[in-house]
Amino acid sequence: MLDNLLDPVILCFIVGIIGGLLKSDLRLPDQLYETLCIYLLFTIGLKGGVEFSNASFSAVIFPFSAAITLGISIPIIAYIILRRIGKLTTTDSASIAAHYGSVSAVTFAVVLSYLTLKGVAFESFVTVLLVILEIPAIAVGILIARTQAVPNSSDGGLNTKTDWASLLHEVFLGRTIYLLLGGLFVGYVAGPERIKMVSPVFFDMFKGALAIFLLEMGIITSRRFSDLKKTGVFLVGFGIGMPLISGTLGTVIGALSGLSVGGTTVLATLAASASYIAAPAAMRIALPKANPTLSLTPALGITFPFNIAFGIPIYYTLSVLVHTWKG
Amino acid sequence: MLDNLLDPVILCFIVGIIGGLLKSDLRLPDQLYETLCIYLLFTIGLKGGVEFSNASFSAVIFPFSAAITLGISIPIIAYIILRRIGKLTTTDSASIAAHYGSVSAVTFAVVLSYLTLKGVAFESFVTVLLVILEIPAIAVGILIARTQAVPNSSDGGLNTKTDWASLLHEVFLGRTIYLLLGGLFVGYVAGPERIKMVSPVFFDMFKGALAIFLLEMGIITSRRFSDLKKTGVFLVGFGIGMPLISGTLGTVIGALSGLSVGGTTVLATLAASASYIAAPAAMRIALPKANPTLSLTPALGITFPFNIAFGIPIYYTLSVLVHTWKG
Amino acid sequence: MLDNLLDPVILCFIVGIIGGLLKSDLRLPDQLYETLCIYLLFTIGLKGGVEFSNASFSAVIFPFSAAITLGISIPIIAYIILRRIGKLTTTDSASIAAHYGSVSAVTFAVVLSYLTLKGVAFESFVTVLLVILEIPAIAVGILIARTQAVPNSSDGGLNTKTDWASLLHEVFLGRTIYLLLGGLFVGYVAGPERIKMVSPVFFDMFKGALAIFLLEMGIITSRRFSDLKKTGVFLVGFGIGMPLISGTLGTVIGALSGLSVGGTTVLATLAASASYIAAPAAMRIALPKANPTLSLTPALGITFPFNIAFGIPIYYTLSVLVHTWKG
Amino acid sequence: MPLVKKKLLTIVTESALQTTLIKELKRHSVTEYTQMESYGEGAKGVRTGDWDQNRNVTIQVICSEELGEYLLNLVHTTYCEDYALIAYLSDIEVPS
Amino acid sequence: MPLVKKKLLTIVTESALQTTLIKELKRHSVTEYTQMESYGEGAKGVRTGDWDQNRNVTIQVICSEELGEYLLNLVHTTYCEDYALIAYLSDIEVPS
Amino acid sequence: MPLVKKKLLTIVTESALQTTLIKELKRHSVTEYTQMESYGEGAKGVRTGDWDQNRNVTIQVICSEELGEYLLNLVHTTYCEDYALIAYLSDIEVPS
Ligand SMILES: Nc1ncnc2c1ncn2[C@@H]1O[C@H](COP(=O)(O)O)[C@@H](O)[C@H]1O
Ligand SMILES: Nc1ncnc2c1ncn2[C@@H]1O[C@H](COP(=O)(O)O)[C@@H](O)[C@H]1O
Ligand SMILES: Nc1ncnc2c1ncn2[C@@H]1O[C@H](COP(=O)(O)O)[C@@H](O)[C@H]1O
Ligand code: NA
Ligand code: NA
Ligand code: NA
Repeated sequence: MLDNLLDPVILCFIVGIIGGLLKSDLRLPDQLYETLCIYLLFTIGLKGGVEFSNASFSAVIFPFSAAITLGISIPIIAYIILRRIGKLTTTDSASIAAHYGSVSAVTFAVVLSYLTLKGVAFESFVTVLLVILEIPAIAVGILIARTQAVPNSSDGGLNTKTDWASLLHEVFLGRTIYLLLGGLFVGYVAGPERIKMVSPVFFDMFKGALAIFLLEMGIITSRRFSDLKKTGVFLVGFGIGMPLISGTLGTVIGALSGLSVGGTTVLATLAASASYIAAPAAMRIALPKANPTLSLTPALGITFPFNIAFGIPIYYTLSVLVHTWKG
Repeated sequence: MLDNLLDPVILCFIVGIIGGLLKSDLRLPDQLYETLCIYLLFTIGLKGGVEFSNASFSAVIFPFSAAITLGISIPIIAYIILRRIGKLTTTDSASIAAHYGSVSAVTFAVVLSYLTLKGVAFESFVTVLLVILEIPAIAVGILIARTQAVPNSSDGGLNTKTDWASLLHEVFLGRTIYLLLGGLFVGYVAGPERIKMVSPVFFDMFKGALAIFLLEMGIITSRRFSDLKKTGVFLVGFGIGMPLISGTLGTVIGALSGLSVGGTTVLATLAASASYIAAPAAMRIALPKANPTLSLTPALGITFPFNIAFGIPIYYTLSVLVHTWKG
Repeated sequence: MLDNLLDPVILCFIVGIIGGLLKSDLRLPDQLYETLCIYLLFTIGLKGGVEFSNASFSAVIFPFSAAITLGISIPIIAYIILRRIGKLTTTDSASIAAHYGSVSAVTFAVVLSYLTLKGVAFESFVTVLLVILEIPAIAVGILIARTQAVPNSSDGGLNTKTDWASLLHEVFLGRTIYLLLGGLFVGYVAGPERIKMVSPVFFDMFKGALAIFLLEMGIITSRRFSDLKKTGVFLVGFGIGMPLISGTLGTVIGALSGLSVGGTTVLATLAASASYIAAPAAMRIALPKANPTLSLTPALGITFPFNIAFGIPIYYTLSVLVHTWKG
Repeated sequence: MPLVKKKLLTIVTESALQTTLIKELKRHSVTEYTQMESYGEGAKGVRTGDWDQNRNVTIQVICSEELGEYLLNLVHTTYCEDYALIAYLSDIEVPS
Repeated sequence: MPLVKKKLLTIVTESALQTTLIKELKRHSVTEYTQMESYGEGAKGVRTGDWDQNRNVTIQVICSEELGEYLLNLVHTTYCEDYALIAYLSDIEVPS
Repeated sequence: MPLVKKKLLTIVTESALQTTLIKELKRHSVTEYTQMESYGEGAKGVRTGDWDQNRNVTIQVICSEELGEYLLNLVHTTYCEDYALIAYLSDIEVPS
């Protein structure tokens, strides 16, 4: 498990975190951050699309249903924990729940690279699982806030003026989903032969680009640490406990849906990961009264580094165990 | 011909266009656009320079004259069509004519990649044709406006205060030409052996960088579509008709000048392409009264996607035909 | 020696300089400059770290002491020349001395590439020499200004309010040193096997990225030329004479410390190079009364291009000579 | 050329609100505005501008005094509680 | 320290005019100015700032009242018809 | 909604001073400010913004008249001699 920490990609993340903690003036240009973001999302889609070209559509129904089930149940579980145990407001609970139900594409990239390095195979359609899991949680979070909010109370955090049409547009046509779907489309239509012309950029460079991105993520993550005081002990615990719960749930449901050990690890990691790009943007518009610090700090400052460094090996071990029990 | 549309580079362009049409918030950082622009121009020059190192200077006189002939005649033909049939003002006609006489380096990159994929050879000096065709049309456009403008009329669009010296400086030392010439110089002087050290960046990555650039070009192109109402039906037709005219002219003159099938296709594509970087910048300063929407919208919104998707295969087919006739 | 000028990397630098002199509007996006800067520093560190993994610690004591000796003696020599011969103020002399004692990472990258191309081996720990040489000169420069400044005179350039703590933080945790150290750490811990996953970005692309960076450096350098009038003839001479002095000193001390011909060339080049990133930033804060034009113009406008084009081959020749004498 | 007095409305807010705010302005028939990237610090925390969730945008609108005061009030009451936002008016003169 | 009243001239225009405009200002002996990247919307269309042909630049000059009014008038009459451009003056105080 | 008069302090300075100046402002209990990248030309030369040593930053602080004048004076006397810097005050109105 410690071996994972020797991966250059993880080491770059650590260098970024230390740089942030030591208040080094190291700072990546904002447009480099955006460029890497676009590149990583599109490339993840592209790779998924190329591999998808050989997938049998009948084999995907159970795993896809598993993903939807997770996307709906995780935010509900998270909401209950946040509301009952954490005593947070309806709106904050709903917003945080949406973050933890949705996914982190970078965590996804890291788990794929982890499995590839270990030589563990996974299904060709895992990228589609990423796309499927990205969205429902955000809708569920908003629905929770809408149904649970006490009318006319100051906690009534839902922006009732926001029409669903524009919110759906925001989510489905937001950068994250559009780049993933666009990449899937290009990869699927072009196929493995034609994609070779662009493989130096989209395949060979992927790992290195991920390393630079994680250096930057390390800096951004460590800046969140100072906000941990504001979020309190409960949310710090939640940031580690919740991924363990949803990771376990993902492992079980993934294995039941017929996914291989590799595919199960991917689904579990997706379930355990928390969104820090798509969900924050959507919540800011749909639930403006939710305090963004309370959701972004645990998602980015706790859960993200936890998953990268320790979570992924844990979900892999769990996945091996569950598959052994299953027979 | 449909096969061309399956090229990942073209697929990326389509993804960009659709994203723009669906109003996805996908948007590439402006400095990434600029970076790719600089990279592509310099790399086109570099490749041309490396290959040029083996070219016999005597073989280039006719093709070079062909390029200059096209650079002068196409804007004149375009001007007559725009003025007589389109009934546009002198200034607008001259400005649009300059755009269509000049060239698009991205279209050039796509035709080279098309031919390479098809295994069709082309002359080593085609990049020089690109440089030669870039400039005369802009000068011709300004000359037309100056000679045709009715003095003291409100149509007198020429900025008489602009001295030619600073305009020539602007064009010859503008980014586009300078990067192409700089690349040619570096490639030619360094030669194929020394250039190998930088080939991972300048050669292997070219196709992938072009794909990302076309994704962005798709978004930019689709934004032009909403301006098509303002430009009217005539200019939409012109945006498809004009490249077909100049593409045919380029094929005939190219074949007569002794270029191979590949070289003829490149020259025809250059002739058919319209400038959307160098020409707009020069026209804005030299012909300020010309409405930039009337030139940029057809050049970028119609002619560019038409050439990328359909024009190039057409010019190739034409070129094969003409060479068969020629014997 | 002329052969060095045919390296594509140097040719790109020349294209940049000419573009700047001709006032081409060629200009790289500022965030691309920053990105390349970060990439080059981190990659230099990474490569150093990977190679360092096999280095015997006992072999490094003399070379490391040689670097520290140079880092302390060069600014003192420079200060005496500037003050006595150049008749510059205490503060300006101290500031310029700090620039020439510190190093240029790009010049370091070019000398490594020069040696690799020539097939000359060098020690695995040369990147550590870069890190060691970066800092002491800056501290020495500040100390000189503090000890030499006449109290209450208008020349008293030292910002006495600046506490050393924050200045040390600025230098040690500044971007340059932090990226070099971070790269060394990642490379050393990951080791040559694991680093392979990221080698397309960090190894294959290095030369090409350096070429693009030098294109930009050429533009920036040539803009300094217009300031040469302000700095006067003495500083122009100093910009060539000083690197020859410190390069010779570096060659002798390097050879005495037991470095190979390659390692000696690297140390001599480091000694001869002048900082234009870390030192200017530190001097601006610590010695605000020092005129930045007087230090940046010779360092960037004279010494940098001189070293890149002529200095490196000279230091190599010197190094061969000294090693021949030594036996 | 005589000069006319106008108001310049300046809004500094978090990037998450950018699209919404431009739509809101357009609903009040503001079709002309200027935007700039910015970063800073305020009651709602530090926005260092280094990634998308953490940057500001500055929006400026030249308009009449009435519209300026109306928009200032509107923006302030609608968004100030929930979003990082600051807005102010200043006097300018434009050619008539 | 006493404060002196000055004018701040602000020009927002399309990037294509940037070099020309700076030259024009220098012809009128303006050697000190500040520039910022901007984007926006106006009578001459939307400039989203995502590529070079489609961005604005904001130029600011601190100057005397006379020079400010002269430059405002000059810029307005010379460029406003053909280029996307808006310009205005505001009052500022600088240390004397 | 009644409007309150405030001062807007604008400082344009070289990027090398950015961190130091923000620290200085914070020492005078300014915790709210806005920053923007800028470039330009002044008495201390041309800053084209194309690399780190050669760009400006614009810092703006909304504050009371006293604090504004105090800070303007402070910044001007402390940094103007040694650094490329210009600073000025303008009048603004904010919602109360
Ligand atoms: N007093 C102020 N002066 C200048 N800018 C401010 C001030 N207060 C807030 N801002 C800007 O407005 C943004 C949002 O403010 P806030 O809602 O107070 O967090 C901050 O990030 C700053 O960029
Ligand atoms: N009323 C306004 N308020 C703020 N900015 C404006 C206004 N009108 C125009 N602008 C800016 O000036 C640029 C050029 O304006 P225009 O010539 O009207 O297209 C626009 O792209 C805007 O950035
Ligand atoms: N009169 C002015 N108008 C507008 N901006 C100025 C003026 N003077 C100086 N600046 C800005 O302030 C920076 C520093 O000024 P200086 O110290 O005069 O070099 C310059 O780079 C400009 O961006
Ligand atoms: Na999740
Ligand atoms: Na053409
Ligand atoms: Na040195």
